[in-house]
Amino acid sequence: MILNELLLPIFVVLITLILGAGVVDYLHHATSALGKQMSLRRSLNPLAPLYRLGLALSQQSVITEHPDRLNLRLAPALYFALAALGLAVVPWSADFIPADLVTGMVLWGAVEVLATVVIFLCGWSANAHLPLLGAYRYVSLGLSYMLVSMFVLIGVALPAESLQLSAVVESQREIWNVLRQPMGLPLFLIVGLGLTFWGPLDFASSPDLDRGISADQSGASRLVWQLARYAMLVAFSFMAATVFLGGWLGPWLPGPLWLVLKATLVLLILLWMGHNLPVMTPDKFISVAWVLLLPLSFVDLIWAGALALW
Amino acid sequence: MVGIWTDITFYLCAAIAVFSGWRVFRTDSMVRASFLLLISFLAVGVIMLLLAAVYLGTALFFMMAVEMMVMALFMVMFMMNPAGLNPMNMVHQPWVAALLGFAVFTGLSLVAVYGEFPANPAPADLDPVRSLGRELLGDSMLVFESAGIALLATMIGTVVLSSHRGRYGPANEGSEPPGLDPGGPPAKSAAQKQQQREEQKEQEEDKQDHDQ
Amino acid sequence: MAVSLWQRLAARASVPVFVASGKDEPDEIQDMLWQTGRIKLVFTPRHASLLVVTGQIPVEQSQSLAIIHDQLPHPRATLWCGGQPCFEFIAAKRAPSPQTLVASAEDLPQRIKETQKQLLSGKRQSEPDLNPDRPPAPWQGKGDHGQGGEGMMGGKPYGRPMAMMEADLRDGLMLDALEFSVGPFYHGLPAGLMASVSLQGDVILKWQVESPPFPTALPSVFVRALHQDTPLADLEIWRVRVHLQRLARMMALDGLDCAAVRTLRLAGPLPCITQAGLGALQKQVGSLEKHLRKRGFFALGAGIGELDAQQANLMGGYVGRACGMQEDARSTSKPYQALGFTVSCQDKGDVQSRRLQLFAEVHQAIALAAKAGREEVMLTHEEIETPVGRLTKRQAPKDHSEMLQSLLPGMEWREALMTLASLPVAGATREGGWQ
Amino acid sequence: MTLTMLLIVGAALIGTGLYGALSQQSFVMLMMGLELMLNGIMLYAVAFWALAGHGIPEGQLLTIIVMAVMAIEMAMGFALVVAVFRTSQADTTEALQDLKH
Repeated sequence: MILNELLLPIFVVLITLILGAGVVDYLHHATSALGKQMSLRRSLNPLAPLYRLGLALSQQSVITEHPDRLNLRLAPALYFALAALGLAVVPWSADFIPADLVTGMVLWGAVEVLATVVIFLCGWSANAHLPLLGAYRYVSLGLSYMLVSMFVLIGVALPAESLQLSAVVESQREIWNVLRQPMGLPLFLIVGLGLTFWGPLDFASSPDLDRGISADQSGASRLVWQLARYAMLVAFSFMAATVFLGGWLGPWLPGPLWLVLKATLVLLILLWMGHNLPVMTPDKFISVAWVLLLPLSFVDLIWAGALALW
Repeated sequence: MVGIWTDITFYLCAAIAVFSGWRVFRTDSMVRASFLLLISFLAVGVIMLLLAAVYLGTALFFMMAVEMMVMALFMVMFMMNPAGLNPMNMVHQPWVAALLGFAVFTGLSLVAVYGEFPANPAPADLDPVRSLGRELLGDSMLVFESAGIALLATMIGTVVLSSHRGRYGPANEGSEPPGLDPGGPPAKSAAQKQQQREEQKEQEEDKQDHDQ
Repeated sequence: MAVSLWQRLAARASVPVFVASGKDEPDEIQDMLWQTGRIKLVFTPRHASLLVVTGQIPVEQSQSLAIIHDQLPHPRATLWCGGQPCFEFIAAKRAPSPQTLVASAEDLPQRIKETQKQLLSGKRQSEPDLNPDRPPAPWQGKGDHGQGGEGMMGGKPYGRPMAMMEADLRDGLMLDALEFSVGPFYHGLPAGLMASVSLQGDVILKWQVESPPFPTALPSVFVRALHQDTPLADLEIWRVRVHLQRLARMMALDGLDCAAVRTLRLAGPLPCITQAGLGALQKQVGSLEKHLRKRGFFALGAGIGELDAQQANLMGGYVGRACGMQEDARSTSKPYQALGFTVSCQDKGDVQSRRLQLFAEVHQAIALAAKAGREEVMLTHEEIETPVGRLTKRQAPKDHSEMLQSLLPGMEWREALMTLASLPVAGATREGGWQ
Repeated sequence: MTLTMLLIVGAALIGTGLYGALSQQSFVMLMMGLELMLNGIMLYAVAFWALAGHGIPEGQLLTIIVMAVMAIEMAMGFALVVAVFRTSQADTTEALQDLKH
């Protein structure tokens, strides 16, 4: 009983995150190398993530001058733990849900916000100016898309009449939310970019700050942070696939496989955006977030509410 | 079996909540202080989950995370000791405060121990989230909505209070920084100091020219 | 110690390299490494395992380079390409490290890979620190609570002054300002530029230039055209090349790595391009521009880094033309007039119009090169329009870093770096120095 | 986990919060003290709701209201801090001598 109820879910979540992080690393570098028209054989080498792992582990892990050691060490672990928490509420099939919380959606919201705290801590605790700047910039911008995330998620909970993710999946049996609320997924993807500070919303570790919060990480400590960030991408993809693409629902194939396929699709979209869209300037993003995204998410919510009443 | 684990979790969370709540006022760094407070809130949130208040527990997580994040940002913007690099101690009347705090704790604990409360636990088949939702949008809608109106009023008030231009012009017109010591000369901003230095330099140069 | 499994795996990974560019060395080497497989250019020394120093580092910057060197995690090594090593006098008393000099840039990728292999297999020792590893000021205070000085603001606790409030440029609220210095090897700045910066959040309060950027070496073809007949097509092709390289750097700053590498690939082999190749190039540049336009590369620069007429006049070159000034040395020269050259302009003078102007000039230059190549036009003129400004026998394009002190304050950090990348701040020098 | 234990934990939080609110000089730290007291109060409300109030929905409602109060307290608090800071650059209670009279 304990095996099935406690160990199996933990095992599944951790394995998914770690394997998923490897897949993200592979896809990220492979698509980047293809975009740069590098040699095909080398850029598609399936062992490349292992080589990078080896490189990270054989480098020294540098410490900045007088950092806040506890938080510096803790932040990557916490970021990973948050990813695990977020993934835990995702249902894999009708009867396998690692943590079937009644308020799964609210928990995901909490994960998003706590991630902001953890990312800030990571940059702040290094006691160096570039990571600090990255952290501040991230927080001051991050708070502006959190609201969008809340409204979009409430919109998804409306047709399900529940905050439980298994109910949200059930509510998509006839029509997926991506069709029912056409604005939801694009808005949610933007939130995902912000949550993982990826691509156009990479404010925490942008190129102009010399990689911001990662600027003073090296070796193993950088590896752990990267792992956590990739894990968060994976968790987000699973969540997006669950709330907008019908989760494990689908014909012919078993449920979990459908879920993985849909999550991979979301992941590929995110990676594509990362390589092809320029990093926004903070100033422009603030205006876009408040003037465009927030009203759009209102419209999305009203749309969802009207449909639910009708 | 389940009961033991619940108890262990409860005592752990209670210890964390109180300990980190106390550490809030014992750390040099404002950022650390606000995150310690966050930990205290998170621990209370877990206790609420244990008490089957599922919605409240999880809502507390994200409410407090946002709040503490904003707090940390503000701290660093204003406070003289942003990163907690310099030890500092900014307290007044610590002993009176500690005594009062302890007295309140003792009083409330005595009430808790000796007071008589009805043992009337929530029914096992209660769906707390659903019942909360029905209450919020049913009988107590007025209360709930007035909380919403109050928040709206807060938003407007906040913007008015903190904006640069008040109703009668710039909000900081004619203001002067406080003294470093009580009654002492005001602390100057770096810009003012720079200006002062430059003026001094010019004066000296003038003097030199004069001498020559 | 036996070579661990990790090190064996690591030997097959891409080699992370940090490039520090010195004097008299165009960014050619950096651009070349960028396109090379199995080498990964990184932005910060912490992520690198090899330090590649290109060109000569002036003595006064060698201490900064030593700091960069010490930031590399072990195992690390330094490769010197095109300049003399400058660490000896810093590390004279410490254990001397093997100095690897690379004679030609072509060898560099190979040497980088070899050195990384040697490092990982333990055949080559990791280079020791050049500076002693101790904090710049003692980490202890002396006040009542260890705060360093007397009173709240007194002293320099732990070697760091208390943060002082400064008025926010935008709404006057007094907030903490963060002071630090960047350069001379910060990748977002032109090589050699050192500045002490005061930031409030993201906004730049003060930008003080400590040392100007190293002058960039002008391609010799422009200098030659001052004295002797030079094929006009060559001039224009070099213009395309320099412009594309500048654009690639802007793309990298915006996180568009793939597009940047594509651009460099177009620019790299340009000097030996054929007539037929020019037609294809025109198309490729067109599709690149379209790609970037769709992704918002140009729109991103709208309203950022606007220059007034005076500043634009001072800068001249494409910056002036992006500001709407009809000034171009080419319009006064006969061969250009014969080819039907007209000055193209933008009107706004912000980063967006500079990006557009660069692309417009690239297109124009390709067309001119094609036409001039067919007619084999030769050119000698006392005024040459180089990609970075006007060149005469007496005067090279000047250094404009002083202007940054008034231009950058008030901008956000990101906007400032975008502006910097779009301006030819560094002065120019002929290969081997300017007389 | 009995009601008594929950109430004692809540009392400890309130006591600590009171100590902080009274002893801290800086506005923001003072607000932290208030928040900690409200934290204890929320724990009280939930404890009574779950173990003494037969799970009546008003118990949860009370907690929601306390959360709203916290949000209001913090937003207004910070707005006041900014306003005070603009006019007199004060961020500690001692620096505000004018309010005494």
